[in-house]
Amino acid sequence: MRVTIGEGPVDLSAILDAVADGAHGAAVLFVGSVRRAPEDGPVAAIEYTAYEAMVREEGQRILDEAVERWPGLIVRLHHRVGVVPRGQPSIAVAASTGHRPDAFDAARWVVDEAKRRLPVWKREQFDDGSARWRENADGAPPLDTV
Amino acid sequence: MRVTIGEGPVDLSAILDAVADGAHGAAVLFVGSVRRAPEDGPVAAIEYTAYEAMVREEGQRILDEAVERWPGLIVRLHHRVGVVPRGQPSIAVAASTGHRPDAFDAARWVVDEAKRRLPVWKREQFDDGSARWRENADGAPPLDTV
Amino acid sequence: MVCRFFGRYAEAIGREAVTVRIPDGASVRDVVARLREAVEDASCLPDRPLVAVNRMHVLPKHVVQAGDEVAFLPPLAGG
Amino acid sequence: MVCRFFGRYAEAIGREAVTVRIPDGASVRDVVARLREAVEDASCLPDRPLVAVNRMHVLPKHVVQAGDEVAFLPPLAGG
Repeated sequence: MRVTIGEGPVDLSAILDAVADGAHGAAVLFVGSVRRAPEDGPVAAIEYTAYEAMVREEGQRILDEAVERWPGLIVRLHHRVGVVPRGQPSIAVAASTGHRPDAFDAARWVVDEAKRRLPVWKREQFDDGSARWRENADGAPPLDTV
Repeated sequence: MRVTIGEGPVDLSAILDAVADGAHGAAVLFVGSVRRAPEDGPVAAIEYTAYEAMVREEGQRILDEAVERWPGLIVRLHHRVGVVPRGQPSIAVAASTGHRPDAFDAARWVVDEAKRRLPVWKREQFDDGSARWRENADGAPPLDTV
Repeated sequence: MVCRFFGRYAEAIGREAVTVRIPDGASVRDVVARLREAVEDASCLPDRPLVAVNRMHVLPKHVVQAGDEVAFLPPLAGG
Repeated sequence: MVCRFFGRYAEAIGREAVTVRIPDGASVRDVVARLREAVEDASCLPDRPLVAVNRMHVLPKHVVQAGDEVAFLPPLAGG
Protein backbone atom coordinates (compact mmCIF):
# COMPACT_ATOMS: atom_id res chain seq x y z
CA MET A 1 0.00 0.00 0.00
CA ARG A 2 1.71 3.14 -1.14
CA VAL A 3 -0.96 5.49 0.23
CA THR A 4 -2.00 5.13 3.84
CA ILE A 5 -4.34 7.07 6.06
CA GLY A 6 -5.01 6.56 9.73
CA GLU A 7 -5.19 7.86 13.26
CA GLY A 8 -2.25 7.95 15.65
CA PRO A 9 1.33 9.19 15.41
CA VAL A 10 2.98 8.98 11.99
CA ASP A 11 5.79 6.41 11.80
CA LEU A 12 8.30 8.47 9.83
CA SER A 13 11.03 5.82 9.94
CA ALA A 14 8.72 3.24 8.40
CA ILE A 15 7.79 5.62 5.59
CA LEU A 16 11.42 6.46 4.89
CA ASP A 17 12.48 2.81 5.09
CA ALA A 18 9.77 1.88 2.61
CA VAL A 19 11.47 3.89 -0.16
CA ALA A 20 14.98 2.54 0.52
CA ASP A 21 16.48 0.80 -2.51
CA GLY A 22 20.04 -0.29 -3.18
CA ALA A 23 20.13 1.43 -6.56
CA HIS A 24 18.74 4.71 -5.27
CA GLY A 25 21.28 7.16 -3.90
CA ALA A 26 18.85 9.86 -2.85
CA ALA A 27 15.79 9.95 -0.62
CA VAL A 28 13.72 12.94 0.46
CA LEU A 29 11.22 12.87 3.30
CA PHE A 30 8.72 15.69 3.72
CA VAL A 31 6.95 16.07 7.06
CA GLY A 32 4.08 18.51 7.53
CA SER A 33 3.18 19.22 11.15
CA VAL A 34 0.55 21.13 13.06
CA ARG A 35 2.21 24.41 13.75
CA ARG A 36 1.49 27.27 16.07
CA ALA A 37 2.77 30.41 14.49
CA PRO A 38 1.77 33.83 15.85
CA GLU A 39 -0.39 34.55 12.79
CA ASP A 40 -2.42 31.35 13.33
CA GLY A 41 -3.64 32.13 16.83
CA PRO A 42 -3.37 29.81 19.85
CA VAL A 43 -3.86 26.52 17.98
CA ALA A 44 -3.84 23.56 20.39
CA ALA A 45 -4.58 20.88 17.82
CA ILE A 46 -6.13 20.28 14.41
CA GLU A 47 -8.85 17.74 13.85
CA TYR A 48 -8.51 16.23 10.40
CA THR A 49 -11.41 14.51 8.69
CA ALA A 50 -11.25 12.88 5.29
CA TYR A 51 -13.20 11.11 2.60
CA GLU A 52 -10.93 8.18 3.25
CA ALA A 53 -11.76 5.91 0.32
CA MET A 54 -11.14 8.80 -2.05
CA VAL A 55 -7.92 9.80 -0.29
CA ARG A 56 -6.61 6.32 -1.04
CA GLU A 57 -7.74 6.34 -4.66
CA GLU A 58 -6.77 9.92 -5.49
CA GLY A 59 -3.52 9.51 -3.53
CA GLN A 60 -2.69 6.45 -5.60
CA ARG A 61 -3.43 8.38 -8.80
CA ILE A 62 -1.04 11.11 -7.64
CA LEU A 63 1.71 8.56 -6.96
CA ASP A 64 1.10 6.82 -10.29
CA GLU A 65 1.39 10.14 -12.09
CA ALA A 66 4.61 10.87 -10.18
CA VAL A 67 6.12 7.55 -11.30
CA GLU A 68 5.20 8.41 -14.89
CA ARG A 69 7.01 11.74 -14.52
CA TRP A 70 10.04 10.26 -12.72
CA PRO A 71 10.49 6.68 -13.92
CA GLY A 72 11.93 4.41 -11.27
CA LEU A 73 10.67 6.63 -8.46
CA ILE A 74 9.72 4.88 -5.23
CA VAL A 75 7.24 6.95 -3.27
CA ARG A 76 4.98 6.75 -0.23
CA LEU A 77 2.29 9.04 1.17
CA HIS A 78 0.65 9.00 4.58
CA HIS A 79 -2.02 11.34 5.93
CA ARG A 80 -3.00 11.28 9.56
CA VAL A 81 -6.64 11.87 10.50
CA GLY A 82 -8.32 12.55 13.83
CA VAL A 83 -7.04 15.06 16.37
CA VAL A 84 -3.38 15.93 15.80
CA PRO A 85 -1.80 17.94 18.65
CA ARG A 86 0.40 20.85 17.69
CA GLY A 87 3.96 19.95 16.87
CA GLN A 88 3.00 16.52 15.59
CA PRO A 89 3.12 15.43 11.95
CA SER A 90 -0.08 15.27 9.92
CA ILE A 91 1.34 14.34 6.52
CA ALA A 92 4.48 12.60 5.31
CA VAL A 93 5.79 11.95 1.81
CA ALA A 94 8.94 9.99 1.04
CA ALA A 95 10.54 9.65 -2.39
CA SER A 96 13.70 7.94 -3.56
CA THR A 97 15.47 8.06 -6.92
CA GLY A 98 18.91 7.44 -8.38
CA HIS A 99 19.97 11.08 -8.17
CA ARG A 100 19.02 13.85 -5.82
CA PRO A 101 17.37 16.49 -8.04
CA ASP A 102 14.64 14.01 -8.98
CA ALA A 103 14.05 13.01 -5.35
CA PHE A 104 13.52 16.66 -4.37
CA ASP A 105 11.36 17.43 -7.40
CA ALA A 106 9.20 14.33 -7.02
CA ALA A 107 8.64 14.73 -3.27
CA ARG A 108 7.70 18.34 -3.72
CA TRP A 109 5.35 17.63 -6.59
CA VAL A 110 3.58 14.89 -4.63
CA VAL A 111 3.15 17.12 -1.57
CA ASP A 112 1.78 19.95 -3.73
CA GLU A 113 -0.64 17.62 -5.51
CA ALA A 114 -1.72 16.01 -2.23
CA LYS A 115 -2.56 19.43 -0.78
CA ARG A 116 -4.40 20.37 -3.96
CA ARG A 117 -6.32 17.15 -4.56
CA LEU A 118 -6.81 15.03 -1.43
CA PRO A 119 -10.27 15.33 0.17
CA VAL A 120 -9.16 16.22 3.68
CA TRP A 121 -10.49 18.95 5.94
CA LYS A 122 -9.20 20.51 9.06
CA ARG A 123 -10.82 22.07 12.06
CA GLU A 124 -8.52 24.10 14.25
CA GLN A 125 -8.98 23.68 17.99
CA PHE A 126 -7.86 26.62 20.11
CA ASP A 127 -6.62 26.80 23.67
CA ASP A 128 -9.95 28.27 24.82
CA GLY A 129 -11.92 25.30 23.49
CA SER A 130 -13.26 27.10 20.42
CA ALA A 131 -12.80 25.63 16.95
CA ARG A 132 -13.07 26.69 13.33
CA TRP A 133 -12.86 25.11 9.90
CA ARG A 134 -9.69 26.12 8.15
CA GLU A 135 -8.96 26.08 4.43
CA ASN A 136 -5.56 25.90 2.83
CA ALA A 137 -4.44 29.37 1.87
CA ASP A 138 -2.62 28.03 -1.15
CA GLY A 139 -5.43 25.84 -2.39
CA ALA A 140 -5.69 25.78 -6.16
CA PRO A 141 -8.72 23.86 -7.43
CA PRO A 142 -8.17 20.12 -7.91
CA LEU A 143 -9.34 20.40 -11.51
CA ASP A 144 -8.73 23.32 -13.82
CA THR A 145 -12.13 24.71 -14.59
CA VAL A 146 -13.01 24.84 -18.26
CA MET B 1 26.42 21.55 17.02
CA ARG B 2 24.62 21.97 13.76
CA VAL B 3 27.25 20.21 11.66
CA THR B 4 28.41 16.76 12.70
CA ILE B 5 30.78 14.26 11.17
CA GLY B 6 31.56 10.79 12.38
CA GLU B 7 31.78 7.06 11.82
CA GLY B 8 28.92 4.65 12.28
CA PRO B 9 25.31 4.56 11.11
CA VAL B 10 23.58 7.91 10.68
CA ASP B 11 20.80 8.54 13.20
CA LEU B 12 18.21 10.01 10.86
CA SER B 13 15.53 10.35 13.54
CA ALA B 14 17.86 12.43 15.70
CA ILE B 15 18.66 14.74 12.80
CA LEU B 16 15.00 15.18 11.93
CA ASP B 17 14.02 15.67 15.57
CA ALA B 18 16.69 18.36 15.92
CA VAL B 19 14.87 20.63 13.45
CA ALA B 20 11.42 20.17 15.01
CA ASP B 21 9.88 23.45 16.14
CA GLY B 22 6.34 24.26 17.18
CA ALA B 23 6.14 27.22 14.82
CA HIS B 24 7.49 25.32 11.83
CA GLY B 25 4.93 23.45 9.79
CA ALA B 26 7.33 21.93 7.27
CA ALA B 27 10.43 19.78 7.55
CA VAL B 28 12.46 18.18 4.77
CA LEU B 29 15.04 15.46 5.34
CA PHE B 30 17.49 14.54 2.58
CA VAL B 31 19.33 11.24 2.83
CA GLY B 32 22.16 10.36 0.47
CA SER B 33 23.15 6.70 0.46
CA VAL B 34 25.82 4.51 -1.09
CA ARG B 35 24.10 3.12 -4.12
CA ARG B 36 24.85 0.30 -6.46
CA ALA B 37 23.43 1.21 -9.83
CA PRO B 38 24.44 -0.78 -12.93
CA GLU B 39 26.51 2.13 -14.28
CA ASP B 40 28.60 2.28 -11.10
CA GLY B 41 29.93 -1.27 -11.20
CA PRO B 42 29.78 -3.76 -8.33
CA VAL B 43 30.28 -1.27 -5.48
CA ALA B 44 30.37 -3.05 -2.12
CA ALA B 45 31.08 0.03 -0.01
CA ILE B 46 32.55 3.51 -0.14
CA GLU B 47 35.29 4.63 2.18
CA TYR B 48 34.90 8.30 2.99
CA THR B 49 37.77 10.38 4.26
CA ALA B 50 37.56 14.02 5.20
CA TYR B 51 39.45 17.07 6.35
CA GLU B 52 37.26 16.95 9.41
CA ALA B 53 38.03 20.29 11.04
CA MET B 54 37.30 22.03 7.75
CA VAL B 55 34.12 20.02 7.18
CA ARG B 56 32.85 21.41 10.48
CA GLU B 57 33.88 24.99 9.71
CA GLU B 58 32.84 25.07 6.06
CA GLY B 59 29.67 23.16 6.92
CA GLN B 60 28.81 25.77 9.52
CA ARG B 61 29.44 28.54 6.97
CA ILE B 62 27.03 26.80 4.58
CA LEU B 63 24.35 26.59 7.28
CA ASP B 64 24.91 30.21 8.32
CA GLU B 65 24.51 31.30 4.71
CA ALA B 66 21.33 29.22 4.45
CA VAL B 67 19.86 30.94 7.52
CA GLU B 68 20.66 34.30 5.94
CA ARG B 69 18.81 33.24 2.81
CA TRP B 70 15.86 31.69 4.67
CA PRO B 71 15.46 33.60 7.96
CA GLY B 72 14.14 31.42 10.76
CA LEU B 73 15.41 28.25 9.09
CA ILE B 74 16.48 25.45 11.44
CA VAL B 75 18.96 23.17 9.73
CA ARG B 76 21.30 20.27 10.48
CA LEU B 77 23.99 18.51 8.44
CA HIS B 78 25.72 15.21 9.11
CA HIS B 79 28.37 13.49 7.02
CA ARG B 80 29.45 9.97 7.78
CA VAL B 81 33.11 9.00 7.31
CA GLY B 82 34.88 5.64 7.26
CA VAL B 83 33.60 2.64 5.35
CA VAL B 84 29.91 2.95 4.46
CA PRO B 85 28.37 -0.28 3.09
CA ARG B 86 26.09 0.03 0.10
CA GLY B 87 22.52 0.92 0.89
CA GLN B 88 23.53 2.87 3.99
CA PRO B 89 23.31 6.66 4.34
CA SER B 90 26.46 8.76 4.02
CA ILE B 91 24.97 12.25 4.29
CA ALA B 92 21.84 13.69 5.82
CA VAL B 93 20.45 17.22 5.80
CA ALA B 94 17.31 18.30 7.65
CA ALA B 95 15.64 21.69 7.34
CA SER B 96 12.48 23.12 8.87
CA THR B 97 10.63 26.35 8.14
CA GLY B 98 7.18 27.83 8.54
CA HIS B 99 6.06 26.88 5.06
CA ARG B 100 7.00 24.04 2.76
CA PRO B 101 8.54 25.73 -0.30
CA ASP B 102 11.29 27.19 1.87
CA ALA B 103 11.99 23.85 3.55
CA PHE B 104 12.47 22.18 0.16
CA ASP B 105 14.53 25.04 -1.26
CA ALA B 106 16.77 25.33 1.79
CA ALA B 107 17.42 21.59 2.15
CA ARG B 108 18.27 21.33 -1.52
CA TRP B 109 20.56 24.34 -1.44
CA VAL B 110 22.44 23.01 1.59
CA VAL B 111 22.90 19.57 0.01
CA ASP B 112 24.17 21.15 -3.21
CA GLU B 113 26.59 23.42 -1.35
CA ALA B 114 27.79 20.55 0.85
CA LYS B 115 28.61 18.49 -2.24
CA ARG B 116 30.35 21.44 -3.83
CA ARG B 117 32.29 22.72 -0.83
CA LEU B 118 32.91 20.08 1.86
CA PRO B 119 36.40 18.55 1.82
CA VAL B 120 35.37 14.91 1.65
CA TRP B 121 36.72 12.18 -0.61
CA LYS B 122 35.48 8.77 -1.49
CA ARG B 123 37.16 5.57 -2.48
CA GLU B 124 34.88 2.96 -3.97
CA GLN B 125 35.45 -0.61 -2.82
CA PHE B 126 34.33 -3.30 -5.27
CA ASP B 127 33.17 -6.86 -4.70
CA ASP B 128 36.52 -8.20 -5.98
CA GLY B 129 38.50 -6.26 -3.38
CA SER B 130 39.74 -3.57 -5.77
CA ALA B 131 39.22 0.11 -5.02
CA ARG B 132 39.39 3.46 -6.78
CA TRP B 133 39.12 7.12 -5.91
CA ARG B 134 35.88 8.56 -7.18
CA GLU B 135 35.06 12.21 -7.86
CA ASN B 136 31.60 13.74 -7.92
CA ALA B 137 30.39 13.96 -11.49
CA ASP B 138 28.52 17.15 -10.70
CA GLY B 139 31.33 18.87 -8.86
CA ALA B 140 31.51 22.57 -9.56
CA PRO B 141 34.53 24.28 -8.01
CA PRO B 142 34.02 25.50 -4.44
CA LEU B 143 35.14 28.99 -5.44
CA ASP B 144 34.50 30.65 -8.77
CA THR B 145 37.90 31.12 -10.30
CA VAL B 146 38.77 34.66 -11.27
CA MET C 1 -28.12 8.17 -6.37
CA VAL C 2 -26.21 8.67 -3.12
CA CYS C 3 -25.01 12.18 -2.34
CA ARG C 4 -22.41 12.47 0.42
CA PHE C 5 -21.46 15.55 2.37
CA PHE C 6 -18.21 16.26 4.16
CA GLY C 7 -16.73 18.78 6.56
CA ARG C 8 -18.67 21.99 6.96
CA TYR C 9 -21.29 20.85 4.44
CA ALA C 10 -22.13 17.80 6.55
CA GLU C 11 -22.23 20.03 9.60
CA ALA C 12 -24.54 22.62 7.98
CA ILE C 13 -26.87 20.09 6.38
CA GLY C 14 -26.90 17.96 9.49
CA ARG C 15 -26.37 14.69 7.67
CA GLU C 16 -23.60 12.88 5.85
CA ALA C 17 -25.59 11.43 2.98
CA VAL C 18 -28.93 11.64 1.20
CA THR C 19 -30.40 9.59 -1.62
CA VAL C 20 -32.00 11.56 -4.45
CA ARG C 21 -33.58 10.65 -7.76
CA ILE C 22 -32.08 12.39 -10.77
CA PRO C 23 -33.29 12.24 -14.38
CA ASP C 24 -31.14 10.58 -17.05
CA GLY C 25 -28.52 12.87 -18.50
CA ALA C 26 -28.36 15.13 -15.45
CA SER C 27 -25.08 16.94 -14.82
CA VAL C 28 -23.40 17.63 -11.50
CA ARG C 29 -24.75 21.16 -11.86
CA ASP C 30 -28.28 19.72 -12.07
CA VAL C 31 -27.67 17.61 -8.96
CA VAL C 32 -26.65 20.70 -7.04
CA ALA C 33 -29.84 22.48 -8.08
CA ARG C 34 -31.95 19.45 -7.15
CA LEU C 35 -30.35 19.20 -3.71
CA ARG C 36 -30.87 22.88 -2.93
CA GLU C 37 -34.55 22.43 -3.73
CA ALA C 38 -35.10 19.07 -2.03
CA VAL C 39 -32.80 19.02 0.98
CA GLU C 40 -33.11 21.30 3.95
CA ASP C 41 -30.02 23.49 4.53
CA ALA C 42 -28.44 22.36 1.26
CA SER C 43 -28.45 26.05 0.40
CA CYS C 44 -25.03 26.04 2.09
CA LEU C 45 -23.69 24.47 -1.11
CA PRO C 46 -22.16 27.05 -3.43
CA ASP C 47 -23.23 27.24 -7.07
CA ARG C 48 -20.10 25.41 -8.14
CA PRO C 49 -18.97 23.23 -5.25
CA LEU C 50 -16.08 20.82 -5.58
CA VAL C 51 -17.60 17.50 -6.49
CA ALA C 52 -16.24 13.99 -6.79
CA VAL C 53 -18.09 11.24 -8.59
CA ASN C 54 -17.05 7.72 -7.66
CA ARG C 55 -14.09 9.18 -5.80
CA MET C 56 -12.73 11.21 -8.72
CA HIS C 57 -12.78 14.98 -9.04
CA VAL C 58 -15.19 16.11 -11.77
CA LEU C 59 -16.27 19.36 -13.37
CA PRO C 60 -19.83 20.77 -12.97
CA LYS C 61 -20.72 19.66 -16.50
CA HIS C 62 -19.96 16.01 -15.68
CA VAL C 63 -22.97 13.79 -16.41
CA VAL C 64 -23.97 11.48 -13.57
CA GLN C 65 -25.45 8.02 -13.76
CA ALA C 66 -27.67 5.90 -11.54
CA GLY C 67 -25.53 4.22 -8.91
CA ASP C 68 -22.92 6.97 -8.83
CA GLU C 69 -21.53 8.09 -5.49
CA VAL C 70 -21.61 11.89 -5.68
CA ALA C 71 -19.58 13.65 -2.99
CA PHE C 72 -19.73 17.34 -2.14
CA LEU C 73 -16.36 18.55 -0.93
CA PRO C 74 -15.78 21.79 0.97
CA PRO C 75 -12.56 23.61 0.03
CA LEU C 76 -9.75 21.13 0.59
CA ALA C 77 -7.39 21.51 3.50
CA GLY C 78 -5.11 18.49 3.56
CA GLY C 79 -1.52 18.50 4.68
CA MET D 1 54.23 26.79 7.23
CA VAL D 2 52.37 23.47 7.42
CA CYS D 3 51.14 21.98 4.15
CA ARG D 4 48.60 19.18 4.46
CA PHE D 5 47.66 16.63 1.82
CA PHE D 6 44.44 14.65 1.54
CA GLY D 7 43.00 11.75 -0.43
CA ARG D 8 44.92 10.78 -3.53
CA TYR D 9 47.48 13.53 -2.96
CA ALA D 10 48.42 12.09 0.43
CA GLU D 11 48.57 8.66 -1.15
CA ALA D 12 50.81 9.79 -4.04
CA ILE D 13 53.12 11.90 -1.92
CA GLY D 14 53.27 9.28 0.79
CA ARG D 15 52.72 11.70 3.65
CA GLU D 16 49.93 13.78 5.11
CA ALA D 17 51.86 16.94 5.92
CA VAL D 18 55.16 18.71 5.32
CA THR D 19 56.59 21.90 6.76
CA VAL D 20 58.07 24.34 4.24
CA ARG D 21 59.62 27.82 4.46
CA ILE D 22 57.99 30.38 2.20
CA PRO D 23 59.11 33.99 1.62
CA ASP D 24 56.92 36.87 2.74
CA GLY D 25 54.24 37.78 0.25
CA ALA D 26 54.13 34.33 -1.38
CA SER D 27 50.84 33.28 -2.95
CA VAL D 28 49.24 29.86 -2.97
CA ARG D 29 50.55 29.55 -6.53
CA ASP D 30 54.08 30.12 -5.21
CA VAL D 31 53.58 27.48 -2.53
CA VAL D 32 52.56 24.94 -5.16
CA ALA D 33 55.73 25.70 -7.17
CA ARG D 34 57.89 25.45 -4.04
CA LEU D 35 56.38 22.08 -3.09
CA ARG D 36 56.87 20.59 -6.54
CA GLU D 37 60.53 21.58 -6.29
CA ALA D 38 61.16 20.57 -2.67
CA VAL D 39 58.92 17.58 -2.01
CA GLU D 40 59.29 14.22 -3.68
CA ASP D 41 56.20 13.15 -5.66
CA ALA D 42 54.56 16.55 -5.16
CA SER D 43 54.48 16.67 -8.95
CA CYS D 44 51.12 14.91 -8.56
CA LEU D 45 49.71 18.32 -7.63
CA PRO D 46 48.06 20.06 -10.58
CA ASP D 47 49.05 23.63 -11.52
CA ARG D 48 45.93 24.93 -9.87
CA PRO D 49 44.87 22.52 -7.15
CA LEU D 50 42.01 23.25 -4.80
CA VAL D 51 43.56 24.84 -1.76
CA ALA D 52 42.23 25.77 1.64
CA VAL D 53 44.06 28.13 3.96
CA ASN D 54 43.10 27.87 7.61
CA ARG D 55 40.16 25.68 6.58
CA MET D 56 38.70 28.13 4.05
CA HIS D 57 38.69 27.71 0.30
CA VAL D 58 41.01 30.23 -1.38
CA LEU D 59 42.02 31.18 -4.92
CA PRO D 60 45.58 30.61 -6.27
CA LYS D 61 46.38 34.31 -5.88
CA HIS D 62 45.70 34.20 -2.13
CA VAL D 63 48.73 35.42 -0.14
CA VAL D 64 49.80 33.11 2.65
CA GLN D 65 51.34 34.01 6.00
CA ALA D 66 53.63 32.31 8.46
CA GLY D 67 51.61 29.99 10.65
CA ASP D 68 48.95 29.32 8.02
CA GLU D 69 47.63 25.80 7.60
CA VAL D 70 47.65 25.24 3.83
CA ALA D 71 45.68 22.20 2.67
CA PHE D 72 45.79 20.65 -0.79
CA LEU D 73 42.44 19.15 -1.68
CA PRO D 74 41.86 16.62 -4.47
CA PRO D 75 38.59 17.11 -6.40
CA LEU D 76 35.83 16.96 -3.80
CA ALA D 77 33.52 13.98 -3.55
CA GLY D 78 31.29 14.48 -0.52
CA GLY D 79 27.73 13.31 -0.21
